[in-house]
Amino acid sequence: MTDVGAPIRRQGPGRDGTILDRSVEGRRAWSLPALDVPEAPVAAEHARTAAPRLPEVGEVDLVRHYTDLAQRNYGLDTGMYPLGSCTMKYNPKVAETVAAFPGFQRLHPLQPTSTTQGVLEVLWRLEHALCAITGMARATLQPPAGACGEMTGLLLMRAFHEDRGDPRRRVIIPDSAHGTNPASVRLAGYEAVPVRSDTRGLVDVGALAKLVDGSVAGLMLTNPNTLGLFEEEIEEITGTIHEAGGLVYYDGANLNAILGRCRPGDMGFDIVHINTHKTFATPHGGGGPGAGPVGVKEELVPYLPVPIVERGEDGRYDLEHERPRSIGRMHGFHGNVGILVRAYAYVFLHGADGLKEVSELAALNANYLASLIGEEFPLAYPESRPMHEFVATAKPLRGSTGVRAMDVAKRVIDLGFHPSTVYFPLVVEEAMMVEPTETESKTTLEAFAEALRTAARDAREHPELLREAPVTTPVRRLDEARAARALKLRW
Amino acid sequence: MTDVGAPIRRQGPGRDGTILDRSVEGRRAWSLPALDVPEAPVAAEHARTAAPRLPEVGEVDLVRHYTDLAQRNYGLDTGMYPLGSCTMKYNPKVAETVAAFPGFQRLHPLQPTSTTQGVLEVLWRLEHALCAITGMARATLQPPAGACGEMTGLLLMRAFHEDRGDPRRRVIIPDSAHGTNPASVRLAGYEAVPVRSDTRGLVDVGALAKLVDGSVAGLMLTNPNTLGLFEEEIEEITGTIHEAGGLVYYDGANLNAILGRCRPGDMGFDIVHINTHKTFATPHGGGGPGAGPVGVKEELVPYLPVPIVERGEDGRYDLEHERPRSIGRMHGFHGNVGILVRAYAYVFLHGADGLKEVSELAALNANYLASLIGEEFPLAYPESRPMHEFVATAKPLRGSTGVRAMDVAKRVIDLGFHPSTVYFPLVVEEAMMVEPTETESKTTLEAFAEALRTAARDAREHPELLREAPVTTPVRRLDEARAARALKLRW
Amino acid sequence: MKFAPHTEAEVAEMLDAIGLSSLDDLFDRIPPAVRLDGPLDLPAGASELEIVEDLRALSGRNRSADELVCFAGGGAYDHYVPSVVWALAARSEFSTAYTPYQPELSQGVLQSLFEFQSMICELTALEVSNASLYDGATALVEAVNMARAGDRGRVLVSEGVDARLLETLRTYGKGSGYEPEVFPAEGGRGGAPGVGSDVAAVIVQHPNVLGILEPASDLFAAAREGGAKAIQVFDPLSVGVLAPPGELGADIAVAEGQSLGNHLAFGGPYLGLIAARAGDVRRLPGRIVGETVDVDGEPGYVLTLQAREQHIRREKANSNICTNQTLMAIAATIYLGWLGPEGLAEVGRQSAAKASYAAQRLTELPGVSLLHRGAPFFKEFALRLPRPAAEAIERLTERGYLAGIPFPSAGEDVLLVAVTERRTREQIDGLAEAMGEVFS
Amino acid sequence: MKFAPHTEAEVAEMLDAIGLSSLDDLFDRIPPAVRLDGPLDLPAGASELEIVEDLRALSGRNRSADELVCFAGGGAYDHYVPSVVWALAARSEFSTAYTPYQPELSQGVLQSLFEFQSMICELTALEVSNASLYDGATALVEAVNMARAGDRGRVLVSEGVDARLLETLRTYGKGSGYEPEVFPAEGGRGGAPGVGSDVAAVIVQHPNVLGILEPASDLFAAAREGGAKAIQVFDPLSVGVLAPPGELGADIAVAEGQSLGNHLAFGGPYLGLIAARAGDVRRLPGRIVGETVDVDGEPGYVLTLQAREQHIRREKANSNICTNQTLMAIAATIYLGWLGPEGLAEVGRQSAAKASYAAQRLTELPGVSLLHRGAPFFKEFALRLPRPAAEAIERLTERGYLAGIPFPSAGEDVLLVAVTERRTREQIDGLAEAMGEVFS
Ligand SMILES: Cc1ncc(COP(=O)(O)O)c(C=O)c1O
Ligand SMILES: Cc1ncc(COP(=O)(O)O)c(C=O)c1O
Repeated sequence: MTDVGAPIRRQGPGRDGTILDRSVEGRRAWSLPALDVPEAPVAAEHARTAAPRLPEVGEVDLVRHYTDLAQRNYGLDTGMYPLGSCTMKYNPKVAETVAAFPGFQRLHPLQPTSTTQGVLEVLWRLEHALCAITGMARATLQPPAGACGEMTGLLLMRAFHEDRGDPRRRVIIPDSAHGTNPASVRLAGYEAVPVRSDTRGLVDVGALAKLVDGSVAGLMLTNPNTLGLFEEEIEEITGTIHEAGGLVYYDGANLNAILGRCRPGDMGFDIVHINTHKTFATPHGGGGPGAGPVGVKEELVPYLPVPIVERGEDGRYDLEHERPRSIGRMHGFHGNVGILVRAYAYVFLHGADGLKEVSELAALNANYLASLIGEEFPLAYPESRPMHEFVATAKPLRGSTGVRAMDVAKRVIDLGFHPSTVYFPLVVEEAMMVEPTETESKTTLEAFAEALRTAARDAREHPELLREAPVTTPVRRLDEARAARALKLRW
Repeated sequence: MTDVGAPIRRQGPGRDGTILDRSVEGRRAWSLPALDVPEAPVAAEHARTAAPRLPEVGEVDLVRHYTDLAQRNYGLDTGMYPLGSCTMKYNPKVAETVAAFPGFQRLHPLQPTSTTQGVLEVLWRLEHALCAITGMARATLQPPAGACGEMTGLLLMRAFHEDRGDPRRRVIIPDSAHGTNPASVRLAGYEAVPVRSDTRGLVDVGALAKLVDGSVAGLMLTNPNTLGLFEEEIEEITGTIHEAGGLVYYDGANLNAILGRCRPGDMGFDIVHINTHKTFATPHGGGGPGAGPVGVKEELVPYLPVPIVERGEDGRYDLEHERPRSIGRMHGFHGNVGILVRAYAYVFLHGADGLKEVSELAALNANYLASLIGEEFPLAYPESRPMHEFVATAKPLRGSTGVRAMDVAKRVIDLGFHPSTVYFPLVVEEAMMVEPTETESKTTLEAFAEALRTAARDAREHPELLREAPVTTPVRRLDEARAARALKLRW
Repeated sequence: MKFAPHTEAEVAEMLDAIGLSSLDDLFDRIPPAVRLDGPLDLPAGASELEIVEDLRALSGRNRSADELVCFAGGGAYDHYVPSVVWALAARSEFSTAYTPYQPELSQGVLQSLFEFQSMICELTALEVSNASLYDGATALVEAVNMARAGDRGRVLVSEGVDARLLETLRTYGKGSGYEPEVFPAEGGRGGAPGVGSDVAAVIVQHPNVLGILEPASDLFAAAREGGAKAIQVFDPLSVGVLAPPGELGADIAVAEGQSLGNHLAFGGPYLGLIAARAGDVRRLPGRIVGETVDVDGEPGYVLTLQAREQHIRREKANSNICTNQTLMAIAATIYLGWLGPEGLAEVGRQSAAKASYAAQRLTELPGVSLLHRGAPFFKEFALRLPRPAAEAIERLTERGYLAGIPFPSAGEDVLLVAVTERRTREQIDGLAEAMGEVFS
Repeated sequence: MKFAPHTEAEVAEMLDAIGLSSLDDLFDRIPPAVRLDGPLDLPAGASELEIVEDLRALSGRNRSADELVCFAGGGAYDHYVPSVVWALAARSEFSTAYTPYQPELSQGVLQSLFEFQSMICELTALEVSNASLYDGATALVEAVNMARAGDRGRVLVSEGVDARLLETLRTYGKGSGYEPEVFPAEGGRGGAPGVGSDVAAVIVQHPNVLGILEPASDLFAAAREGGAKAIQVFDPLSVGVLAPPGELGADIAVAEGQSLGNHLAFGGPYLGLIAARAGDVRRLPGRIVGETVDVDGEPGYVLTLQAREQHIRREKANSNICTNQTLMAIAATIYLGWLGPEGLAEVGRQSAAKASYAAQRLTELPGVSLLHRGAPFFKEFALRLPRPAAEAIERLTERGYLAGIPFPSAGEDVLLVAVTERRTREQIDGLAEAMGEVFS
């Protein structure tokens, strides 16, 4: 056997070309009933003349092509996927079952509400469950992802201040914040003001206090923060902002760390977004879809996007569009409802007890894994106890061997695992941000730790194994510089 | 890249053990509602004391284990699968859609017929379509596979003769027949009498005539036969049997070759079985399920198994159990209904025109492929034109290089394809029985032919590539002798 | 709609390459007299959309167990099928494969079947099993074929064996030359098989067709004392709580495996389970997977003991089975992996408890009584009704219940009710209420 | 139900290994004052079976397009989704992956997206596209963000643009500092945007919200003459028969991509399409996949031009998008592969013909007329009814039809009807008949 037994499969050569390369003139997969009404051809002035170069293939070609592509992809069902900040936990199969019910899947978004009571009830119950989890009064389920949730939250913030005749200019964000935070701040018309982290990896409260004044519309914070650390002075932080008349926004990417343990609302946050594709394990589809519901405290409720689901005295559900102070619409329809149905399933499968266990075991896994690899890859902030994820660093290894975090990651691929996030957050050198999630077993964590330790050993003894890695994948390291230079973005 | 670019993936080492090896005491995947009625424990005398050693695993363990196993398996969706006699054609995805409708999938077999009119209509329509295709009067859909269809047919034959007070002893089958034929004959209480093939690969009609007498209950025949050749003297053959008072049974494994071109009924066959998993592309699931409906001429209708679907004057469907001359029941319920629904979809998607095209293009593909590889792997019966499949032989190659058909097959695996059937039929030395089916494109046939020619070239120039093959698979050649000697059939 | 990818140009090129001028030429060996003149008597082909709508409409004319609360049993049960089972079993690498003739390309199916065999051995407390048979009824036929040998040809069947199994046995027996003989039960169970030296097998269903627990060890002891094989028809979801066949003294155990993660599907595809003692392994029917090693010494799986099978042994084979129910076996394996030992026991425990509760509730109705009072039962029980069972069932479907199945051999007023872990107290109470209305 | 595989013993061992005595200790950094005392105000966890039954019941309280014949449009359409699309897109290697940060493990998603980008370029006759945006409405917002630069801040919107798109633009405009300005149409189409030097973009929907074909090239010519970007909102299933945005002179084309193989799903997950001219590639929002080679020179795919994106450019990024709708884009790719150029044209042809037939049939009813007689339309058209549209829709649902959507901005008696290739003549005739009954 020539293969060294890497659990990751070398899935074919990836040299079969695109689906267009399979095209043969006149082949077809499509079928439709014969037209049973008179033709009504498009007038020549409006008509397309040159056909698009789409593939002409048979159904069997399609099936083999995309089956092959799928097999060249790593997913949670293939193995552990410990990307920090991404919360790649097991996606329950039951969520797929329920989302596929025709009563959800085949529903037009603009049907009269007399014909959509079931889905409206799902949305209403989910909204209220999310409020219970986060300590908020009401929520919008429209935003299709976290970044859109941020934008929603910032526009709510804006509407709130403007309504009070006190438009403000600046929004503070920690230097370790996720890139969507500053980008959203800018797009919402605010200036992003960074606040630095202290040596513990937490917001420097002193520095924060100096930044705060009447021009500050609010603060955006992830807690636990993007380093996986709980902001211990959270009351002081939210208090500082509130005193200055600002609002505090909770980036829910790490909500999974505190489920059932504490609530953003109780920490003083006014606005919260939730990433259902993280906290509630809705499948992320290789980049999306997600869903980014936004919950708010009572005083912000009037500004929530339209429409919102309301429940009448008679128990009937309706879509309320008439909300004069609403910021408007964040999505063409009602958001990623198919994903929200899956989130509903997750939330109610777990219930109060189950959600609490989620955060407990996520934290246990992170701390256990950190301890297993700490000798080779120490924590970047050893003073603070990580919550559901941790940032380790390959700096010592780099110092002694010259090998970089990316090389370690690629070697880990050859050893059978998806590696952690590397080089994020930017504030840590040779960062390796690891989020095992609660659905990885002790057995798997130990195997992953062993892979990381093996990579470290190899870095010393066989550094070429790291530099040349990966060798067990359909392609090896790709030339990203060339991709950006000699742009080839289509056939 | 160390890999030589074989299109077949080396899918991991296959050394992760069984699902039991993933077991950890106390882990669980299952969930059920809490018991909401009083306990009713089993009396101690009836109770199990030692729990079975089933795995204790989480849902994520299950998912990864079986996803990994699936990826270690080759299917039609992975590539061409030209097993002769098996008719591995593309399995349409729409068949899965319709079989999953809850109105079919969640139906109890013993519901009152007032609640199952839809499925009864499906069965009734399918039965009549199968009769139209084969030229029969009625059919039973009960047999879950071809072999059971054979048994059904032979028991019908038996009942027919016995009813006439003329029990008979012997059933004739060609020497090239599939193993299920003689086995069924024996299980039906008959003696199997082989008739030899002539140099054309066809039934030796002279020899047949000598075997036929009043003790012959019937003849079983595949046409085109298992060599892929049409029995040109079919009228004479069926005539001979009929004259002696016997019945002729059509093994429908190769019905796909003649769809819309000729019908077993018109050739003189009295009983026909159909393998829906061959002719009508129902997915074979790695070994089953199948379905083996059996059609008969009018005079055999009274003997068909019970129950049978009947359509009343009022258009209502019923399950008729009261058929005094019926042979009885061949299956605990109504057969593999979920498979029959898929067969229905296939038959009515294609319709009269489409089914004819199926046999045309199947034959075209077989003949084209035979011509592409003929130089290296000549036809075993060059005199006769193959229909939907052909038997080639690696005898010349073996003669010149010592390499065997099995070595060629294993090398073909490394070159990216599932090989053809080898060493069957037994009457041909170094047989390679190839059935491309109509759903392989010209492009694919040429690539497969190229792989076979490469293997032949390698046999001369690098024979070790054949002897050591396969090297691109999760395991290499397995020790079958050891498997049979040191039986390990369970954990 | 067609799935052949050929373009007209390709067809012409290919014909050219093989020296033919038309597709018709490919069929020139078919004697003109038997050629079909016109088209098949079938409609023209249809698009995918049309077929989907056709079958959606037809499926809509059935009232499924999503619509009717299902208390029907008789071998097929509405146990819960968790989502994970078919999310995995339906993967196309499994579903679109053929029989694993090339083991290097089929380790997924082979290993799954090895695990299946192992689990069936564990369920039954027997030593060997196979890669599945068609269904429970044909599995029983195969078990009888295993048992019959030499002078021992007679087959004794307990009265407690399902009528559909018996009918099937009778059908196949006509070929093999036996007529199953039924020995009567007493009070719904037991009985006394006279096991002479010409008896090949004694067949007992436990729990029996009425759901009643049989004195199985006694019956099996009698069989074995008489030198016959003891065959048990068992319920695979009972053996988490009930003593398994091997411990009861069965030599061969067979079952309908549907309830292990397979859908009701109007009767199929299901799967037949079979297990036996090690000494009988060479008489086992069907495919068997064995573990071995490859040329590098790595473990792997192959089809083994093929010398038993039809494709090698031909007319001397003990069974003619070729295609089996592999995919259903893979589903059963995943389902049993989902359950584990604890879940298996829980399904049994809940089914039994709910059946007991249902029997109690329903027999509170006037005129309704247990057919065999006092006989211990598992998840199924027979009731005597004040009305013909078929009529009651019909009326109850109008109220949303599939109340059970008729059991005509004990009287037209007998109803067989099955209760799985899936039923709720509310549904059981609802059935009792609806039945009360129907009978009032 | 829980998915964490931990046993109690493992939890204890792990706690031990990290030197903690309880799970509570893991949370000791949370200040006591903000800790939750009691449990969350949620029910206790439930089993899979309970959740399935709960959601089955809820889904049963919706009347889906399987039940109501769907003539509703307005951006979401009941085009046929062939089985092959989700049989492939739902494969778990795609669906359970994250964003392809490790390209060697993500070639499946990356190549599919490269193919998607290529197909969108082909559909639009534009040069660059991306890996999808959230939906059609937010895609329009992104297009406007691309167009606005320097002194050019104003955004002119044709009256023919969907109200939901306009509302969304208005919402996001509050942050970016613009207020979209609507220029009126004449007779349901056209109009005259005043494109001054402060105008960033002119937005035209073609076919427009009423299904009407716009004089798009004229409008775009006006935009470009004035130095503004011409943005077209298009229907991806129209461009098999209608001239594509690039040929009409659009600089940026955006669309709701739902109709490309994605389910109606009450509004999402859908996907936003965007395409632009090559010169604007660095202003394109979201992820872009590029082809490159690996160290062995073999072709492969990576995320490229990431310097545009939020995770690198942060507050200077043109867009904040991170998670997009990749899986929907994969489905769209497979769907377009199924159609090919011929199928794409056929869907357009059939939709147009059926819409035309429906308009004719419905306007035969007394009191029913086209809102804009004589204006050419594609697959959607607006009718004036003798009754309020909302009421008519409601009444028609009782007869099994979802007759369309109200179009209140043109009057409460205006109904917008969409007809896809999926509708049959019989269904159209049925709608006409039912409408006749409702109005009589
Ligand atoms: C901390 C944080 N905030 C925001 C986001 C953006 O969320 P989404 O990708 O759902 O738009 C992410 C996603 O990775 C994140 O990790
Ligand atoms: C010629 C022939 N007859 C019969 C059979 C048996 O059919 P089945 O596998 O459906 O039992 C086969 C299957 O390979 C066959 O090829």
